[in-house]
Amino acid sequence: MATLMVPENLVYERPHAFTDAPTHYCPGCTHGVAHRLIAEVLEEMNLTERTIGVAPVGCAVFAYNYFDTDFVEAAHGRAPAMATGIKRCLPDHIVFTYQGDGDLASIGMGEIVHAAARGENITVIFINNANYGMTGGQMAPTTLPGMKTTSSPDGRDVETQGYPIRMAEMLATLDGAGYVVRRSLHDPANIRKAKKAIRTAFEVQERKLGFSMVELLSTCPSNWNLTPVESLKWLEEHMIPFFPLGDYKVAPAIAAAKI
Amino acid sequence: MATLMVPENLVYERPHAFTDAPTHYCPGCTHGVAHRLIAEVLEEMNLTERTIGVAPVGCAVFAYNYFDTDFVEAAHGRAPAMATGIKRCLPDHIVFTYQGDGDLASIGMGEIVHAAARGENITVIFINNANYGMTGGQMAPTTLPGMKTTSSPDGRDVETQGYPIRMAEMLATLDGAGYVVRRSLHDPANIRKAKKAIRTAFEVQERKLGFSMVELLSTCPSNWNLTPVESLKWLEEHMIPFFPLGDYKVAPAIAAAKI
Amino acid sequence: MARELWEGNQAIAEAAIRVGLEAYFGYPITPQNEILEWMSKRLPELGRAFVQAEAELGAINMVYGAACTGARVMTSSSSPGISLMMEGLSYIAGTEVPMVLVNVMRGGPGLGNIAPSQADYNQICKGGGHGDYHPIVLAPASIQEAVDLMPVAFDLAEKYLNICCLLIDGSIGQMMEPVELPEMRPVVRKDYPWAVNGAKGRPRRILTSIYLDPPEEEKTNLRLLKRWQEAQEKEIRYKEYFIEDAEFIVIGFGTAGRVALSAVRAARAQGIKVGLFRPITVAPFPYKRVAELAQQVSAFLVTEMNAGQMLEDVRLAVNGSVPIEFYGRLGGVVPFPDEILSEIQRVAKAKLSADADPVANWMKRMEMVAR
Amino acid sequence: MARELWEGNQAIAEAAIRVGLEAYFGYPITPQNEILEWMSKRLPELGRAFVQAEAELGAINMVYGAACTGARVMTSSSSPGISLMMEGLSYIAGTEVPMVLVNVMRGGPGLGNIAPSQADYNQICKGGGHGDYHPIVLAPASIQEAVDLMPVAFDLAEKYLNICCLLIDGSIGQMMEPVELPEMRPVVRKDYPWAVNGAKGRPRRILTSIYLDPPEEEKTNLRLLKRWQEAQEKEIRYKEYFIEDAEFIVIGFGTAGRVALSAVRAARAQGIKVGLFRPITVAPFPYKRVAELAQQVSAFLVTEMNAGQMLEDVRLAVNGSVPIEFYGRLGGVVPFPDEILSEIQRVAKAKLSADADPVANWMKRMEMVAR
Amino acid sequence: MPAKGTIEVNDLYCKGCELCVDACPPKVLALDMERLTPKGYHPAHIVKDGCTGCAICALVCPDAAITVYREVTKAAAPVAAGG
Amino acid sequence: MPAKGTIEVNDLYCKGCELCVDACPPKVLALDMERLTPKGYHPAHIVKDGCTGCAICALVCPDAAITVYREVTKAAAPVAAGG
Amino acid sequence: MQTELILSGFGGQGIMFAGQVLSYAAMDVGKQVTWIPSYGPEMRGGTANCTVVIADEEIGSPVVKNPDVALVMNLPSLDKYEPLVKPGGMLVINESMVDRGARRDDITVVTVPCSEIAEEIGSIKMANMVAVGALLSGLKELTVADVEAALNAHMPGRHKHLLPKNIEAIHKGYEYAKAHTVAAR
Amino acid sequence: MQTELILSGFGGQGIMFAGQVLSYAAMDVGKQVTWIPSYGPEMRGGTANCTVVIADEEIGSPVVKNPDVALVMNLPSLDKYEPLVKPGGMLVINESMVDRGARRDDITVVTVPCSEIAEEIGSIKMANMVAVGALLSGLKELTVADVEAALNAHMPGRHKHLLPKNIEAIHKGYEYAKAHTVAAR
Ligand SMILES: Cc1ncc(C[n+]2csc(CCOP(=O)(O)OP(=O)(O)O)c2C)c(N)n1
Ligand SMILES: Cc1ncc(C[n+]2csc(CCOP(=O)(O)OP(=O)(O)O)c2C)c(N)n1
Ligand code: SF4
Ligand code: SF4
Ligand code: SF4
Ligand code: SF4
Repeated sequence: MATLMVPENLVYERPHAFTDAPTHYCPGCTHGVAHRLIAEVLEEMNLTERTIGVAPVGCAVFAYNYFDTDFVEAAHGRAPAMATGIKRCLPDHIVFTYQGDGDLASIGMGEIVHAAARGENITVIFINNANYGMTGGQMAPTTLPGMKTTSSPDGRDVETQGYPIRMAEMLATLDGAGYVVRRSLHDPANIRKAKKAIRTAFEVQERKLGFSMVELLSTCPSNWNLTPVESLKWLEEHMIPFFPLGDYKVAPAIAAAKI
Repeated sequence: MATLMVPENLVYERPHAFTDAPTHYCPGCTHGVAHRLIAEVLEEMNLTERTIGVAPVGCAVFAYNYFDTDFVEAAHGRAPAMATGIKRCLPDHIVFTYQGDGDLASIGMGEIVHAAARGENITVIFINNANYGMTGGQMAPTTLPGMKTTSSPDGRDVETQGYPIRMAEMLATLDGAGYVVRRSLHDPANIRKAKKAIRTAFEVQERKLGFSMVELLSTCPSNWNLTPVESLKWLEEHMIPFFPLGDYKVAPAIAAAKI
Repeated sequence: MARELWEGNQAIAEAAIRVGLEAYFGYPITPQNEILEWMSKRLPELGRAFVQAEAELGAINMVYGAACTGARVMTSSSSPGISLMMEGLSYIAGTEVPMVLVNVMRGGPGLGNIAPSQADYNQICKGGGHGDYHPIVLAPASIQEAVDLMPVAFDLAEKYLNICCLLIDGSIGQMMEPVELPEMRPVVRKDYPWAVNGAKGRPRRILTSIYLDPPEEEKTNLRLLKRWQEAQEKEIRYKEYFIEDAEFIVIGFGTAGRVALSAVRAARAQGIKVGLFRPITVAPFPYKRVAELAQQVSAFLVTEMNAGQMLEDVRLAVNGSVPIEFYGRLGGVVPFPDEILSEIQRVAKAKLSADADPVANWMKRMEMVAR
Repeated sequence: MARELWEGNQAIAEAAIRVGLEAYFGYPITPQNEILEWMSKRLPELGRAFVQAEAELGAINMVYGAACTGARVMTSSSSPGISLMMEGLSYIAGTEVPMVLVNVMRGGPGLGNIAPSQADYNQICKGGGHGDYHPIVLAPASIQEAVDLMPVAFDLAEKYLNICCLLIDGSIGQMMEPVELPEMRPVVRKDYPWAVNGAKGRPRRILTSIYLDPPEEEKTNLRLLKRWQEAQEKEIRYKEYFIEDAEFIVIGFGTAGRVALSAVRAARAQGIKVGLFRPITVAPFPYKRVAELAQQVSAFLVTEMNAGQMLEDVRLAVNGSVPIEFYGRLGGVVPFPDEILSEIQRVAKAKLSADADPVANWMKRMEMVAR
Repeated sequence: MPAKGTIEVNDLYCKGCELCVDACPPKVLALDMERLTPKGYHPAHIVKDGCTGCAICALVCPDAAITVYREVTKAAAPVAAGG
Repeated sequence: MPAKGTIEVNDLYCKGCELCVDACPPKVLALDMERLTPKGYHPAHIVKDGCTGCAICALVCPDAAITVYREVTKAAAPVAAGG
Repeated sequence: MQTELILSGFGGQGIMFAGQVLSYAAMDVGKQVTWIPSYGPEMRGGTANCTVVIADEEIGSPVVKNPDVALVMNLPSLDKYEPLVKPGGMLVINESMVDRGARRDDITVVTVPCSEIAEEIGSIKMANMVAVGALLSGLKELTVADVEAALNAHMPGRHKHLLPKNIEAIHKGYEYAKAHTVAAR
Repeated sequence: MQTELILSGFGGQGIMFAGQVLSYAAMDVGKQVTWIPSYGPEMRGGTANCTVVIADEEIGSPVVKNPDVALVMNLPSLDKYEPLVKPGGMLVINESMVDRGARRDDITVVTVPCSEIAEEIGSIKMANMVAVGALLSGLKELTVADVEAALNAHMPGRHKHLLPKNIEAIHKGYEYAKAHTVAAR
């Protein structure tokens, strides 16, 4: 075999846009897949030297350790505001936020809606794993009806705890939103589609076409109490029906740009 | 004439759900019309003794002086959260918020979206007058593109200041929202429709059918620098095309209830 | 009731429930998630109100609304989440409605870490929100004390129409100790003369924090101040150890205070005549008692898990009459008893001046430790 | 440059622009709307960044982001809006990036009113956000002073990698005075060794306030404290009037200080040997200088538009050596010079004790005024 | 033949905004330039015959300053109440 | 005839989550129960012939632990890169 | 030396601008000056007033309880400020809006029909400038010429066309006042 | 009288539970006790340890630098805590996970193959209880009987079926330790 392992046969290697640091994510958590796709896109588009990432408060709080780009750590939910401040001072740089569903859809609702309404020229990678991972699996705005979490121990009761929020659909209603889509990380085909969407989102920003967001359905094996493989199945069977994959907003200018 | 002025000929009088206090609103401001419609509905539905109003921060900050019901004054934008706290402790009482567009759509975005997503059984009266009245006519999330305000002195530039937000349309995407409509206060026919909608919204709450919001297009003669009469025309000609009137969410249960 | 082994956060939540908590509104944050999680299980099964708010901002304003109805209500959070409540707390204080707040402090500033800290003392005691107001702040040092203070907190909040804060840290929140919990009491919604609950058979009521006319606002401020003065006279709580024959005294609250107890015992074992003063109400602060003690002793050693925040209250109380030394650990570091012991030994020997700056001297020593 | 008649808020905004402000993020609130409105006109026409944020919470976090790029950035608000910034301010302090904050204080707590007040002193000077950090706080008493302090504020923020706050009230914000503004300077984006602006030709940079390992967080806290000590030694500013032969001294900052000046002049005209000490840096507070003055005089009279917040700093400085009296107005009431004059006359005659509680005595007098 | 009606404008509330004047179908209303209300406004009043008591003025009045009378059966009343 | 490939799993990153094992089309991967990584996980490795170098394992690996080689023209490479 | 003026009237009577005109003039003659507005608790309409302090040295309080000069444009203002003027001070009353005379005789009182005079000039809006002229008749610190110069120097371009009328109004007010001043006993 | 114990190992080795069992027992025999966890900076996996303080009077610090007793379930824990045990104190080592012996001879050392013994009983999960038994062999404050009683009294119903195995493990650990204790010199 060893003879195979020669440069000219190389078809895939760890992205150079990554640092050498191993992630702190739980085994099989697809946060890691999302990270890898972003790193691949940054590398392919040659953006590492002028990209500034904004890490959330959530399991991805240490995202800044893994990408070989400048990074800042935002307050919980405020990444879009922080990204706005950066982008307005560095208009020709690429600024992206990476946020979980508690961060973006719960405490950060005001900031994300207004960043989208302003057509803020930033890219948002939104990880929807249906719960609060870092703090121990509490209910998130994306937690499915009836789903048990540490703060909905008898299953989310929509009567008293409300209904899940479909962020992509909601933000798509805003004129300022340029590119808003939902993808999933549960199998190879969808991972490829997810990467395409991430690439498009960064292209949109590069061409100053406005606010772009890719919502990614992601797993949380640790808090779902499932194995990584079971988690992918659960995501496919339970999350996708409630959070349909698709393009919710592709502004004419973007469609025209044929990215 | 005087002979006409006898009780049996009375066809309209100041609602009893009002206190005697004259309002502090500018002459011709339709905040007053909205107040009057709410008072008429509370009186007709006999709710004054078990209603708690939540006043916003905005020109309606003193709303509590005008309604003959219990009232609280919320922090800027937090009326839906405060109403939630009240409703959860007094589930059989009627709780409504009265909010301007800066209060509800700007600083209060997180609270209103989540109150709607929770299907919080409260009624929201949302006054959209396309600017911040109380603080002197600054730009609001509802300020029209190109519209001059004291914080968009050269007219709202959508490139840097973003696009207006259509709250009714956006909240209608939430499963928790029961009844979400937009009406206008610019002429007698529309004022009648507005009142019907307000009545429906309170009926929805009374029957515990979930979150209800009536968005009302309203005038701000003082900051628009128009006469009250001109203001009504401006509203009709400029606001309605951008903020179409209509029913954006009427949950099946509500339609069924034939309110 | 029998003693049971309880985790601090859960014991505090259960104690609140048993003394009549009607509604809880909160948002997850380490190290106090167990409070919210306990509430999410217990309150619904008891038919009481639990809402996981969209954020601390929402939570405190839900509490505000609930408090206006006269319901027993509380929220809990940790440092960053508490900072988000400052506007709401100022409104609640200005509206003169009662509520209980639990702050399980963690290392800061900023996102910091989730380790035990005491660096939010000034925030809650001196002025986190805008305007002149003073929450009542209780600083228990053990789970049993926290549990016993829970009914006290509600009673004080309701008596003084004020915020009452239980100020603890992650170590008290997450450790376990044997605890005796109060009996389950029935919930009674008091019909306060100020509560908004429907203007039926009475004139309507308004609860607000606006007083557009400054003289009216001034009257309100004075009303708040008078209540505060009354609390200062009537509600002071503290615990003293080995005070009678003490030649100097260690002062620390909460966890720093209980760590100091171990050190003081060890020092006593070595024949050092040192005492311990542990304030339980840190606001109002026991100024009078500390001033009295200043007459008896030759010096104070203040120890905190912050850079000397309560220290200023001790200095105000001592008012220059005797020297004060300081030892603090920062950013989530909990001191070991032996660190405080060596400070005690140092103070026992050192020649001290009442004009020296305790913080500056401590900083010099910290640098020598050069960590 | 020629003197022009400027409104305070507009003068402050224009001064910031002329000394190189690159970005402003804010949200409307009375009595400081004129700052935001001025920025909304001027910054776009100069090709600089202006964003009316969705709220103060958004504004401070936009500032946070902008500050991380090394841009000169500021925001402004008034009391309730400032309370909403507390979490963000703690993050900014913990991340060690520079920014300028303007608080045009109004009457509180809660929604209160829009009249001039000084009741947010503790909030910004003692601890509004969580954790141990100390913003630098400048309290000008006139528009010219505010304008002259604007470049100082940016320089201090950048020198100490800290928040620098201009603490004024609605009367300074909305009055007009003849002012000389600085010349328009070109904008220069400094390439700070910490700024995130793209990892081109250099190792990547990270700006964060997390230090999960408590000892690391402790080091950070100590680093902040060291800078704070340096600022305490180097940056103290104050203004003294009639000090040389003063037998006692009035201390007041900002508007209360300038109102006191009229009273002190009137008292001097009556032959009363009184001086005025007006701190300009209220944080760091001029403890040393006040302690020196305590050696010269027989008493101090502290006057504030709050319930005695700076008073505690004066007490810490005086440390019991001479009596301190207090006179405050609350909730948006601005004292007239004659009120302070009669206090001066009272203090000139009264027999005072250094152990008396200045606030308690003042409250008694306020009640006699029985408004 | 049109119904006969009249209105009463309460000086305590009227702010002279003219919305009723503009809305009145038979155009029988105008501001009274002779009088000032306690708050210093010229209040609306009827200037000629023809008021039908349709209550449109009351419907548009932001200050609930108008009381409307009409010499007919109450049947038509609800119109005014807008219900 | 299928392309010939192989993979290299980096012990520094592999957490033994088994996603690659599950995703591998020819099912040639398994966790190595004999070995522990420095972080204490059983890493994935090739257990039988048949690896086509399709890079599916690398595509699903959350920890970018896999390097893939393939004895064919680079043409097919982009597939792996997902572009 | 310090002189304190309070100008008061309804919102819309141009009181704020009148105060600013005096402030500009004071600044231009090299004095220290502060202008500070205060609006009634009613956010709109209601009474408005401003305080102007003119001095040679650093000005302390911009607000004063007992002004040297009070200009009152309506009755509520007269009722409020007449009692507050310093003994020996001056009170300027806009006769057009006030149906009673002054009650104090220990202050100089100038009663001027500002609105009527303004209408003569052809613009009721000039009543405030007439009042300024009347006020100048008793003000040592500033001359009519100073104020004229200030108007010239600082009136925004788009209003320059109003300059002549403003100046005429000031003169008319000044002359009328000289002829109708009742000095303090 | 106060005794301080530190129990340390990998997350998942049942260290926290072991500490709690001792705490329950101490509580039931009427002592004061504190149990406090501390997790490594790594939020998950990594080493976990807890400190148990057993005393007759109000307990001060729940954390200690130099424990009387240390139970180490893996090598990193041994390296970290062996040097910290008080002279004359006791160190319990889980031989199964540690490839070196103790280096100090001024403390009592008990080396127990917890995992192997647990597997004999038929459940590797019982290694922590074996360790508890071993620890009890040198602890004056608590007897095996005390701990048995505590398990009986406090083990949640759904786990009651594990009771016999737990108790067996404790006994096995205790006996093995009695036979393999190297007393301090
Ligand atoms: C103001 C504030 N509130 C709460 C927290 C605690 N907290 C940290 S992460 C988090 C939620 C994380 O969930 P999510 O955003 O869904 O990301 P995930 O961990 O699932 O990837 C919370 C509530 C905080 N750090 N700051
Ligand atoms: C936290 C906070 N920020 C800002 C303000 C200032 N403020 C008062 S009302 C208002 C907006 C009012 O506009 P809107 O909600 O549209 O109501 P309107 O006055 O137009 O009826 C603002 C920004 C405040 N009081 N509190
Ligand atoms: S907790 Fe969940 S989301 Fe967080 S790293 Fe683990 S698996 Fe991923
Ligand atoms: S400012 Fe505008 S919204 Fe406010 S009362 Fe006046 S007209 Fe109405
Ligand atoms: S609409 Fe009402 S307020 Fe307006 S003029 Fe007519 S009566 Fe008066
Ligand atoms: S997917 Fe990656 S981390 Fe998971 S087992 Fe395979 S190589 Fe290891």
